[in-house]
Parts: sequence; structure tokens; C-alpha cells
Amino acid sequence: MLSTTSYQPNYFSIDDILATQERTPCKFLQNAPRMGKLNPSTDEKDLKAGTELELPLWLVLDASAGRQMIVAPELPKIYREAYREILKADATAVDLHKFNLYFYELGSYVKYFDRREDVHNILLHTFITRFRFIMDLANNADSDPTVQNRLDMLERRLFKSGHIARTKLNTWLLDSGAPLKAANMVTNHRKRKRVDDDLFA
Amino acid sequence: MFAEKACNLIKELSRCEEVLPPYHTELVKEVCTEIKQLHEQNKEDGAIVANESSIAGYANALYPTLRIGSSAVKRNVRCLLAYHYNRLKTLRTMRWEFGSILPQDIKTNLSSDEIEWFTKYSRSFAKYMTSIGENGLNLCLDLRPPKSLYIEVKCLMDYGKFELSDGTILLLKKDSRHYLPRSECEELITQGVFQHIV
Amino acid sequence: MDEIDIESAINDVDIDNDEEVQLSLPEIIQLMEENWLNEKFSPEVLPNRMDIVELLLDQITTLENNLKKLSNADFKKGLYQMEVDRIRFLISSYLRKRLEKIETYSTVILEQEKSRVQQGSETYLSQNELEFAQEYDQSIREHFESIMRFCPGITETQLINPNLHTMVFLKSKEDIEGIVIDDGNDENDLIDLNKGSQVLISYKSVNNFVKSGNVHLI
Amino acid sequence: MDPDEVEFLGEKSLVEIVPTFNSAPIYFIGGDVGPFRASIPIRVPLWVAVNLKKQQQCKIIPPDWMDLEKLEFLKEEEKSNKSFVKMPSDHYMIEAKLILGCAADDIPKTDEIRTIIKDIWDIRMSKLRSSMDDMIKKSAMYAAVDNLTLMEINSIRPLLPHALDQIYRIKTNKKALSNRSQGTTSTLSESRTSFSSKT
Repeated sequence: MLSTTSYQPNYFSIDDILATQERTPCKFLQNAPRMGKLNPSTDEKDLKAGTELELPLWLVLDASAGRQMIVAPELPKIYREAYREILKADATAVDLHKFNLYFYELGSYVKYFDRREDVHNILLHTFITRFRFIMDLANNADSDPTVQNRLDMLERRLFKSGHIARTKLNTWLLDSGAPLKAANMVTNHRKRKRVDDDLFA
Repeated sequence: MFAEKACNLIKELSRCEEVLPPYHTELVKEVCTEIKQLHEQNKEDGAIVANESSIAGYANALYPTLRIGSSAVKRNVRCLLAYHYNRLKTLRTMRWEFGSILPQDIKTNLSSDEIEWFTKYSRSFAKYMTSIGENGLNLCLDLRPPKSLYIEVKCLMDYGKFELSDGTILLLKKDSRHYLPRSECEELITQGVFQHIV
Repeated sequence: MDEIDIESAINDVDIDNDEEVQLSLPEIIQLMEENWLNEKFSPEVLPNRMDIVELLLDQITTLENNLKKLSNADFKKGLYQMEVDRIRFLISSYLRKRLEKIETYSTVILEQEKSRVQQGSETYLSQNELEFAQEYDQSIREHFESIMRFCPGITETQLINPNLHTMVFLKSKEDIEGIVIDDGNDENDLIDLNKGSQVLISYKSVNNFVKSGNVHLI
Repeated sequence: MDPDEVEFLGEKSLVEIVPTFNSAPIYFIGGDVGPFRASIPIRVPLWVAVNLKKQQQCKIIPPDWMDLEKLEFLKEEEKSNKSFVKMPSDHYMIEAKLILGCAADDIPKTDEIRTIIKDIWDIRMSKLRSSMDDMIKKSAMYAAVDNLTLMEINSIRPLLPHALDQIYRIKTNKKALSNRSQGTTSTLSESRTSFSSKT
């Protein structure tokens, strides 16, 4: 992806693939012959209508799309009311990573599983409320690196790009001139090589 | 679960940003096998659904299975292509940073298709650069705005002979220091041969 | 070398610009800077300005040739070289940015270029960029075909589109009325821009003004 | 954009120098500079001034605004004003950094001047942070940034525009359940939602 653009999912985007790999509860509305293997708690060959399972989001989305629904999708618990209440109370206090690493992305998909706009609203509310926290984190050069563990992936991207920009600005303010540097990949290649070499030392 | 292996390919990439992990030939092969099997099965099921149903196909008992099966194929293919696509993106950046010749240990991490792609890309890119203006323009240079004409650099390795544009030949040894025109050493800085001393 | 050489080299330029009156070289550099910023911040690839790129490249080639005749002791030599380096940075950064977008959105860009040709409108890419885009796009396609050779016919072309809603900063060069603000809600507000004003706004609201040069991104 | 690229643009602004040498004009592509007469002030691009200064070939005359009294006044104005005050130069931070960095001997009270410019910058940075937070809270998809200099605008990039991009994406991501399919192209749907505070 272009380094300067903000995240937007596309067919090849790694984050979107990983977000759609998250598991989502659903209920089978029809029998699915030979699909018993989707249910780890049984040895039966076929999957019976009425079975409730957690399946990867990509499958739930496909199987619930269109006029003929194979499964009825349900909201993952982190988007249900109890969790929404926690976010409403104080979104900044929440370890969003523990909710889900792809909180917003997953949320943007599953919000349609609920007829009301509650999930949609809580996604916006959470993002907007936590912005100041992310901004302060990005601006604070010596902030504890473990703090970003509490961010979801989208927030981490924001934090990271903001933090890099801030560091560059601080360097510019203090230094007489930015040195020309070896390319990123070249540096990484060196580092890794050193590690590899060490293994044989 | 379907497409688990395919997703592992993606996880492998997500674990190492900006470095290229070794091409996972075996896992790719396994994913291809899964796709092939699912695809064959879908074709069979699809034929049954199409033949048996006097009414709409979705009334058929196998219809849900078919839907799941085709979703699994789609997912597998997406992961497989995304794995290769993102590797090409990294390779592309390597062309800009390392130049047209890759270090041997990076080359060993590539599939033969990838090496072929790199050569092709390298050629197109070079052709494009030659086409700019009357004399061509090397886009891998002038990466930052110029600050001063001359800069001090330290050589990080025994590089050997290096010819300046005026014909002067320098012998670049590890830890030797040089005061050179910025334009002449930028490429070697990018490639990590020189370190710019501020 | 005497000064006349450089002076004549510099003043020898005639710019035939069909759209506007002749520009002076300082104005052309200014235009190059604006186009550099536009290309840097706009999500889509913009109509190319190879006319000014080539003109400036000619200028620096001539100047550099003349510089060889100038004594190294002359303090002016360093300054001339510095200006050459500045302009070369501007141009190569501009072209790099375009190439980056051309690669990322190659399939979509090639389709758009095709329809521009069909409609008889000006293409955005230069001939050389077009060739590069085609080769790049084809190389990716061939790579995918090679991977999928074991099971042909199950893939469709996947497009990557630029996000035209990207928020951008701009400076207006004219008074402009009635720009629509899409804030993602149902109602859209209208705003007016005064010459010289600076705003943060969605690229989609202003892309036509960026292309026509009434505003430039900052 | 990196700060050194903003600096690159700012380096074109003109500054007055007093050369210590005589010379015919320099015929830059970007315009003639000179002729130079020793002790006669002349305006040159900042990057030229810095280069000449480094070679001890000129004195740099500080721009009018680089004056302790004027800056004190400006600082008070910036402090007492809720919005951003118009700066005397579009590139004040770049000019300050480059001129004070190489020509401290030409400018009286360099340290005080440096400190007060940094104070003004800091006040504006803190205003910027609250404005950003406000904008996000209102999810405003438009803002006038008239009195901000390029370096200041660049300091809130990419954070502010990217955060707004994401808000817009969350807001408009309302594809109907029926025509959704996994991993389609990245085009945003045009449908909208009525939620969110009105801007």
C-alpha cells in the first residue's frame, strides 16, 4: 500500500484478510450434507439445521448473504449490550486489543447482524472518544511502548504514522540537518543478517 | 476449518513487515491442493444441484454445501493471491532500494516465478527511467531535498574501487572517511555502503 | 566560462503553452512545485505535466554542461550546482510519486486511460508512463496466472481503487463558490473559498479544481 | 511530507544579506540574483543566504519580524487569542531555524529570540491539539486553516486527515446486507447514515 494513504481495505489487504478470519457465532438454518467437520464437537458427517457454531467471519458473511440464508449470523459478544455499556462509560479506559485486535474492522462487518444501529454508533463513539488518547500517545516521544498494546489495529496504524511524523518533526526542530540514510529494507536486511550470523558464531 | 492453511500464509507475511520471509513452497502447494479438491467437489455438487432440481436450485439438499464449498474456494484463492501480491510489493521496493541486483541471501528466499518477475520489473523500471528527458533520470537518486553540496561519509565495508564522475578513483576501505559531493555518494548511502556523518 | 553562456542558455527558452500565456522560468518552477505537492497529496494520479518536467530537465542539462567550464574556485559554481540539485529533486520526487500510484492502481488507471482515449479527451499518463503501467499490470497478471495454472478460470480481476474521499489540505488560487462538503451524513453543506484561503477538505469535493489549477494542495 | 521537504519549500523565501564580495549576477533558472556589491544589502533566496553565510561571504540581516519586542507582542497576542494569529512570515519556523542556526553572530539576542519563537510555536501546537480533538469530536469534514503555516499544517499530518478518513469510512460503511460479499473492491458505498453529531 502507499505509505501516505490511510488504511482502506482491498482484496489483497492483509489486515482485511485477518479481520475476516475472526470467529463469529451463527446458527445453521438448513442441513448441510458433509459439513459435519465444521463442528468440532461432533463426529457426524452432516451438519444439522439448528446447530450453533462459531465460524470465521468470511464464511458467515458468505453463508448469510443473499435471499437464501444458510446461516443466521449473530453479534460477537464484544459488540453486545454489556460490552457496549463498558465502552459508553469510558472508552479510553478499555484495552481494546483485548476486545478484539480488529475491533473497528470486524465491527464494520458485523454491525449489520443487528437491525438497530447500536453497533454502528458504538464504533463511532469509541473511535471519537479515544482519538485524544491516541494523539497524546503519538505526540509523546518517550511514552511507554507497551501502552500501544491497548490499541486495536486501526488505532495502532494511526498511532504509528503519527508517532513517526512527530519524531521526524522533533528531530527537525532540534538538529541541524537530517542525515541521509540507508534504505529501510537494506537496514533490516543487515540486522537480520547479523542475527543469522550470530547463530553460527 | 477450510482455508486455515491459506490464512497461515497471510499470517506469515503479517509477522514480518519490510522483510521478505522465505517463499513457503510447501504450504503454497498444500493450499493449491485444497483449492483443487474443493473445486472438483463443487463441480460435482453443482452438477447434481442443477440436474436434480425441477424447481429452483436452492431447494436442493446439497445447495447449502455448495454455497459453503464455493465460499471456501473463494477464500483460499484470496489468501493465495494476496500472499503473492504482497510479496511482489516488497520485491518492488527492494528494486528501488537495493538496485537491480539483489543480495544472494534474499534471492534464495524467492520462488523462481518471483525472480522472473523481479527481472521483468527491473527491466521496465530501467526502461522508464531512461525515457525521461533526453538523458534519462535515475529515480533512485535525489531522494531528499539537497542541503549541502559536500558531505562527510564513513565507509562501512571494504567496497573496493569507486570512480567519481570526474574520473578520480577512490579506494573504499572499511572505516575510511571521505568528503564527497552529495550527489556522488547518495546511492551508496541508500545501499548501506556509506554512512552519512552529520 | 563567461556569464553570457549561462545567461543565454537560460534565456533561450520559448515555452509554447497552448493554455496560457508564456510563463517565465521562475513561474515554471513555481508550477512544478505546485504540481509536486498536488501529486504528493492527491489520492489519484493527476494529468501529467511532462511538458514542464522536460523543459526543466533541458534547462539543467544545459546548465550542467556549461558548469563544467566554470572554475572550481568560483563560488558561484557550487550555488549553480545546488539549484540544479534542487530542481532535480523536485522532478524526481514528482515522478516517483506518480509511479507509486500508477503501480498501486494500475488496472483502474489503464481502464480510465482507455476510456479517455475513446472519448477523445486528454490522457493523464505520459506515453512512457503508459507503457510502464501496461508492462507492470501485465507482469502481475502473468504472475497470478502462473500461480493459478493448477486450476485455471476461478479467479476474477480484482481492482484496487484510490480513496477519493481522502482529506487534503489546500490553498485556493481564486475565489470559488459553492463547494459541496460531504460529511458522511445525509445533508451536505456548501462553502465558498476566497483567493488565498487554506482549508482541510475531502479530495472528492475539490478534485476538479485541483486538476484545473484553481486550487493547489499543500 | 517530511519536515525537510517543507523546509525545501520555505528556503525559497527571500532574505536580506550584506555580501562581503563583489560579483556579477548569478543567473539561476529560478531567476537572477545579484549583482553583488560588498556592503550593499541585497535580497536572495534563503538557501543561497545560508550557503554564502557558511562560506563567510555575507552577513544575514534578520527579517523585520525577528525582533524581540515584536515577538513579545506576538506571543501575547497568540496567548490571548483563542484562534490562530496570522504569523508575520509563512515560514517563520524555517527562517528562524536556518538563520539562527548559521548566523547567530549577525543577530542580537539570539538566545532570547530563539526561546520566544519556540514559545510561540508551543502555544500554537497546543492550540492545534485542542482544535484537532474538537474536529474529531464533531466529526467535522471541513476546516479552515487560514493562519496556519505550512510547517504547522504538516505537523498534524497524517494524524488528523487519517483519523477523519477513518471516521468517514465508519460512517459511510453501510453496504446493504444483501449485496455484500467478502473481499470485494475497495469502493465505498454511497449510502449514508443519520447518526453522529451535526457539524
